[in-house]
Amino acid sequence: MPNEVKAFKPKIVAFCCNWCSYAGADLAGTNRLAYPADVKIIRVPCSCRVNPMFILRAFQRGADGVILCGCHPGDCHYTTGNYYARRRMTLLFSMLDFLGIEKERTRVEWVSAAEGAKFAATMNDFVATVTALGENKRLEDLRCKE
Amino acid sequence: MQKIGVFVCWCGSNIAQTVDVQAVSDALAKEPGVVYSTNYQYMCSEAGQNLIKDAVKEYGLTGVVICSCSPRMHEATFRKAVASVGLNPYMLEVANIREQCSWIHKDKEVGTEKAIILGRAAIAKVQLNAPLQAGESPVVKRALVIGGGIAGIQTALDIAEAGFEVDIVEKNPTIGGKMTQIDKTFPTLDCAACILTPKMVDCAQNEKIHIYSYSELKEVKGFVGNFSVKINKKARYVDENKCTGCGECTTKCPMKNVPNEFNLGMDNRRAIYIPFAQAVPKVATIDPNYCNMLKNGKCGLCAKVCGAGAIDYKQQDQVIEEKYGAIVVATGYNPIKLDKFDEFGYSLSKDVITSLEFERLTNAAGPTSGTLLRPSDGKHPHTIVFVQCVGSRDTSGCGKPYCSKICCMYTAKHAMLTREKYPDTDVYVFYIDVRSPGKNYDEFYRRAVEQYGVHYIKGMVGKVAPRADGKIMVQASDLLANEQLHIEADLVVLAAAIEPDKSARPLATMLTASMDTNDFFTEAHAKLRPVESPTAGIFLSGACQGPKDIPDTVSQASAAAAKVIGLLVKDKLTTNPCVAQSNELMCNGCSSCEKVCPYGAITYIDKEFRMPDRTTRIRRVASVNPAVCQGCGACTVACPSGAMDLKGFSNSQIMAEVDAICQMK
Amino acid sequence: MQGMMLNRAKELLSDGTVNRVLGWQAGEFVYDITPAVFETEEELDAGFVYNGFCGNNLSKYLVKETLKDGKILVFLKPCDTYSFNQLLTEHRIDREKICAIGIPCDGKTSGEMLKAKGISGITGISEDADNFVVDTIYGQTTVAKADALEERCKTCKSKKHVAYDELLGEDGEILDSHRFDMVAKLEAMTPDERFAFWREQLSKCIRCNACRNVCPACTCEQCVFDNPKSGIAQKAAADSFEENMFHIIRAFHVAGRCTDCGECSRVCPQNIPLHLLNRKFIKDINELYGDYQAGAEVGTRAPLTNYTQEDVEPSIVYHREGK
Amino acid sequence: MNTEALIPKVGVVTKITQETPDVKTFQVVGLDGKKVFEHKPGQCAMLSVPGVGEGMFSITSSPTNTEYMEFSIKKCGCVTSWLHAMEPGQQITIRGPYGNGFPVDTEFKGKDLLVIAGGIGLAPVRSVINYCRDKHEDYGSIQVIYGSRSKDDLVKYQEIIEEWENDPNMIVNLTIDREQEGWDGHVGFVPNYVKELNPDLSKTVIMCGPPVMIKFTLAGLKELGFKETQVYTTFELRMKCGIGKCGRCNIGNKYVCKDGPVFRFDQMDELPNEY
Amino acid sequence: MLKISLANLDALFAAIAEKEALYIPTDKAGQAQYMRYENGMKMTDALNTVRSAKDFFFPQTENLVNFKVSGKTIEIIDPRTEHEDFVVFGVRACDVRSFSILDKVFLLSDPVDTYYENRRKHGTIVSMACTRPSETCFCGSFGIDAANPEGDAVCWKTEDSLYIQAVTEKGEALIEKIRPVLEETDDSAVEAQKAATREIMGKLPLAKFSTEKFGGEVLMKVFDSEKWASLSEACLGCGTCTFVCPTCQCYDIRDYDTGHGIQRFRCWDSCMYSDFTLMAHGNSRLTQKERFRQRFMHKLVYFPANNNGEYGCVGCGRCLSKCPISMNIVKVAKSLEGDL
Repeated sequence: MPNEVKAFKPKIVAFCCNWCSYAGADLAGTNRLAYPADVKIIRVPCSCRVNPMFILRAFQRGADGVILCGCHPGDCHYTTGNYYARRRMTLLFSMLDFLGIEKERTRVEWVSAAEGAKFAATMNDFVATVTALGENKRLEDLRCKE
Repeated sequence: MQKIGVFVCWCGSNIAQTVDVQAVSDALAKEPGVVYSTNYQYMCSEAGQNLIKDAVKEYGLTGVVICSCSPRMHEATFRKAVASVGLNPYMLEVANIREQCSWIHKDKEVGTEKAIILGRAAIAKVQLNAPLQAGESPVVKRALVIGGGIAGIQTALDIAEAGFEVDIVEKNPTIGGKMTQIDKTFPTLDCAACILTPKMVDCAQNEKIHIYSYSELKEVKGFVGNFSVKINKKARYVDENKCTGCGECTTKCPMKNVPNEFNLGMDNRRAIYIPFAQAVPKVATIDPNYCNMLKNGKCGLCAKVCGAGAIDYKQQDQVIEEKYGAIVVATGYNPIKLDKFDEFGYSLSKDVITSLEFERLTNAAGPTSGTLLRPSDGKHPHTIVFVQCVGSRDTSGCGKPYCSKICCMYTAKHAMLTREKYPDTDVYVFYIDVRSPGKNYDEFYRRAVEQYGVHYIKGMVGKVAPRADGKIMVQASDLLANEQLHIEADLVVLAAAIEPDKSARPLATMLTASMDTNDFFTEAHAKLRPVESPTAGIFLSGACQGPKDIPDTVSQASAAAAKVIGLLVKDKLTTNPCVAQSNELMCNGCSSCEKVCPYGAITYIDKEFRMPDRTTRIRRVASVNPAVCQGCGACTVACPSGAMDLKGFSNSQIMAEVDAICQMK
Repeated sequence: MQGMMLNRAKELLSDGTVNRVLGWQAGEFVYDITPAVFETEEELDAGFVYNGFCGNNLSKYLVKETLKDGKILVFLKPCDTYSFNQLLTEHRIDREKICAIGIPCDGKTSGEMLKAKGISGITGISEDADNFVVDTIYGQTTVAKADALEERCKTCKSKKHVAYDELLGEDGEILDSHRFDMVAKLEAMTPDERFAFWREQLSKCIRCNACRNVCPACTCEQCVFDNPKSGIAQKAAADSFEENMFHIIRAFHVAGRCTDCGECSRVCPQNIPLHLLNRKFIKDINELYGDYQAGAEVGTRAPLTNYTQEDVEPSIVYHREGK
Repeated sequence: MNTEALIPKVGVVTKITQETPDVKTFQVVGLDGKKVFEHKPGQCAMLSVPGVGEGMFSITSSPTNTEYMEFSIKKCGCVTSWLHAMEPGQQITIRGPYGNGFPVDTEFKGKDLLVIAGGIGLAPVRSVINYCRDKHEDYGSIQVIYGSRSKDDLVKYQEIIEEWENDPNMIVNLTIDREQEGWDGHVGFVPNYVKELNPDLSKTVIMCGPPVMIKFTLAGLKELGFKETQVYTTFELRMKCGIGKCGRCNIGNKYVCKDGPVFRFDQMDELPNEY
Repeated sequence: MLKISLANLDALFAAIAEKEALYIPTDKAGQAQYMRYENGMKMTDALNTVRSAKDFFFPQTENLVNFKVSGKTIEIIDPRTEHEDFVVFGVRACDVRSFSILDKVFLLSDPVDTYYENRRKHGTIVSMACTRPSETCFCGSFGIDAANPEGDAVCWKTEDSLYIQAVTEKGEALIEKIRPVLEETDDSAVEAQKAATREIMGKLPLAKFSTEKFGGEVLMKVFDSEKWASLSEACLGCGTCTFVCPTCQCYDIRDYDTGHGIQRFRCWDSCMYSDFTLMAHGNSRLTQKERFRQRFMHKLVYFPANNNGEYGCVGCGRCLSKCPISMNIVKVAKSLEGDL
């Protein structure tokens, strides 16, 4: 395919809490619910473990979208972790938006261990959204591009 | 730089079908630090595990990456395997290439590429792994139960039964709690005292149980397995060891007009009193607010009549220090105050009473010796109106937003008992919904309606107005008949909402246990850990966790006891090694981490530091108790200086994974 | 005011209440004031000054000063008192070693502000109630104070002191300052416009760290950006990403703790309106979690170390058009 | 001088010897198998692990070694940890040589030398010792007083006992800080041992070791009657960019990278005590 | 002497920009900064740019060398390409002098810094005489004539015209290229302006300021002064002074892993930073006092000691206006000179 432009494949980093969302992702796998391979999951103990630094780091290193999944509010394995994560991410995303960075590149979704289908659907939707946005150019580190 | 071995599992065909396992192990062999890389049909099988063990030994591996199914499946298996050949189990990471790769992708090229990236991320993480040791902390084989109601009693008895020492701290002069005030219990209608008092006696007689009555908690320090508690034993001015409970003093005391809290102020007791006949411990207590001797130094009659010489006006509060391995909170509930509910006329008429007062009016040990008489004139009431949900399910802000759960059933009980004893009495019950789930509960309620002819009316009472002639006008709407009702009642009984005891909140602060906005203690998990607080070593028993009836309370009390026994039976606790750690050199002592810790695992210490210019400086720094920390990581993000990090999921490890995933290759 | 302050400082020094005075020292040109610690009355007489150019927030110096022996007198303008409380909340300063005197402030300006008005060659400045009269080698110019004030003073949030041991002059009120107007204006732009705005501003950053080092909320023993082990340490913004990263993370680390004292923007040699990042967080916090003013009281729980079960979801960011 | 001062060359680590629990000696050659550059005793080279960083190390081998360069490196930071984790055959980068080196061809000529070293401080002076041994006709006797925490912490122990101690031109005095099984030599700290040995005042002293050792040994030497003009030391740990431009290495107006790292103590008298 | 009317300045810029990359000081994002010239860009009226012109030769970050690592092997790649010729227009006398100070470090002291040399070789400096110096100016203290700056070519801006004159061969070559847009004139207007500027310079508050008491001969005396403690007391340890300074040239070398190779880059560093001297042996300047002292010792004592009495300062006044706490070389020198 000489002249065909290579289709844009976004890089998506998904932080999943160990107790709900990672298990939800496992369930999606067990049920063979497909979502694009562009999504790579990083296991964290709780959504509250995710430091804004990690999200920026992902964008720096070439991610086109970052999604954080945790237990539903009220169901946190550690009782309150996702409440803090919720505030932190709300403010961080709002700040990124304030700086003119596409807010659709970041997302928080609560996925329980039973919601394999929701996990797959969320990832499909997120990949579609980010694909539509195209390459992340506003929060990239040019040195990391080849 | 680690020496890393990579082991790619085929999982039969589960992985191998959509991931080219050979390509994965070949690609990962080229990663920095990888000295051995292979693939095998079933890594989790004994042969697979041996393959790993042999490689660890042969290549002197310092890190292992398994590309296989979810770590939730076999991480523990593999960790155990590498530990058996001397590698620290936390030097192993699992790349999930089954659930999160081969099972969801159909294209082998795509699956293989992703598997390689996931493998790289795991390798990048292992590079930064450090050997972790699960810590150990000793367990003090003694439990503390806070609150001596039926919940506390049951928990204490069960723990003692298992052979462990238990102390009960009860703020009142006797244990027994609310249940002592109740007449009969639904749905079986057996007498509360008959089933409770033997348990109270059991407590008193059980040599493993020590009761600190008339005592409160003053300070709690320490953590699971090793709490140090200070208990303030209030002066009761009677030597417990000498008092025989004969009651002579309580009949001679000249201060006769002290409202009797046991009967909810509906009759009086003396300044020296024993709350009720079956009190445990059965010893007298002097009420310092009323005792003339304590207030003015005049009288001393009780000392004179006491044959045992137990009266001691000089007695002081006594602070007892004790160590415990586990603490059970069983602080119970109280009906809410009804002063905000003037529409029900509670403060306007003596004949508008709460359900608990109704219990006392029907109890043989109550102010009327069990005959149902109107408090105002002592006459038999002929029309009684029961009002449900007073202050429950109330979002107006005056009451409580939740359902108090027990009111439907006890109101049915009251209505039924009234009709049974006084068939000439008309009984109306106004309700929003009747909630009667539970074994034999709905049958019980239906009996009240069907057999005993209680008038159940779906509707809210709008106004309760006492009339000069002693009647009480109840205005209400019947929602089903869609009509306004005006009932001339002789007695109105309000099913007041229940709320956690006021002592709960300061107690929660002391215990660093979390509470919800209604001051009920929060459980560690609403479904799976209902009798544990998120704070390790703190357990919940009874209504302090949420409204409960007696059967529920007792089952939860026993459940909490089982959890406590499970803890106390251990000699040592193994702690989760993936816990937060504060780098004292960088810590600012700002308290951000402490505020977000759900477990109270972070404390502050003043520590002396040598400064670069060779001076010393004392700084406040955070210190994490690894026995208490559960490793959620909330603190690591709250910490602006990055002093707080989480072992096993450190900032650098997670960023290395991010880098590996995003890396262009 | 300067006279009153000087007298009070001397009294407290001579009666032994304090052994040092933290204040401002006159410089070469009226406007170049330096924070200074005075130990004797002579030193005070020689250099102590308080005028319209004493913009420095002195509260952060207390972090190192209260490590020393003895009690220090500090003069705090209303907005400085918020920083002071916040430092107390975070246990960064020792209240016992401080005698805090609240002093009134009717807004500050700086040499830079005057120069931005085209004034150059300044040889002297005098001030009356409403104006600065500036003598220059090129002639005399009069500038209305209201016009010359630092941005943070034009949108002053409070003339009220929230902490002090004693107060000189009258206490003021909390003001309805319109301080979020510029944030709102940016919010109303399109993302592309916002991106262009911030790129233009942040690309000026030279990573001198003045914003961080002056910030009373940035009192970390070691900043993550200076710590090679943090993984995000950087010395110079080698790429536009790092410019963004530094300022986002810095603003995030002080979110809920920033009292909006505006020192970051005042000291930025490149005139980047850094306070807008902090104000964005403050505005969001106020709108999403209820009004919160860091430093208004000691011991409050910062919004990011707090939560309610009913908090909004992060997805609100997608729906808040223009916010 | 290398015209591209900041661009290194590739070096290959051909052999790694564990000297002590935390010191390894690395043999380095260029890609062509030859020495990457020539140097003088006491000069340094900048080694680096790309991605980790650069580090300045004194060249331990003598210039008379025509085959390779050697670096004895103690594990103490990022770069050194990576070096310690390496296997032979690994490539690193190398640039240099840097610094003035010891004045072996001028002031040391014909002199009796007294080399005092502590711990890893042997690394920079070993090159002088071996240089002077190889050109013994140009120098007088060499006395080495070398101490370490324990026997196991003596760097190049094999070479010392097998070669130096058997060199008729050398006197070797070893000492360790604390008694140890299997050690029948001297026990005690270097400064005291120097005083006990009471070396001849005519000797030229070369000293390298931890700052405390330097401080007390210098005082001891002065007590014995040595002049500061007789005593040399090296400050190579103060070198950063290697070329005297990055702005860190100055002690007063002297730049360690260019004017040093070898200084005679009388030169230090004129400089601020910022070292 | 050549001139062009100010109304025609665009033509001059366009003529230069056609041949070489042209940078002029312009107003951007609220302040004067050097920008690559684009059509229609106007020169700023500000006295000087906030950042000095040193960036052109010693940029804040520059990639020194790249590495490709695979397995045990390393490939070294010099990332440099031939630097394009460029013209920096409108450099003030102080900043022009700073280049000769930087030259002493990077070119005249062994080994030559080839990165700097490369840029220096390709850059042509067109300086601009000052007419309206500020109270913070004290270039005169270092023998710099703001009315008649150095540079490859010099400009004077009067009310209506810009006068330009070549000084070096490079300058002549440049003017040759743009000769068509210029017209010949006498130098009377320029001389008049020079006289006027010199008169103003004489009236500046710092006109009498001198650092002549400082130098290598008083090294220990200055170093040991007790005043450093109080002078440095309020110092925030930020790098503002060093980064706006046209002569500060300390740098750090760091590695960055891009994920597909290593970039070794050089970036500005500041002796005011607490970790500046954190090296293998520990930190040799532990307190802010020592770091603060180092900066001023370097400018006033060490640099002249090593460079025939030339100070490491050009009197541009940037640190005077930009220091967050208004502590600067003038205050330091005035405070210390009493001890000398």
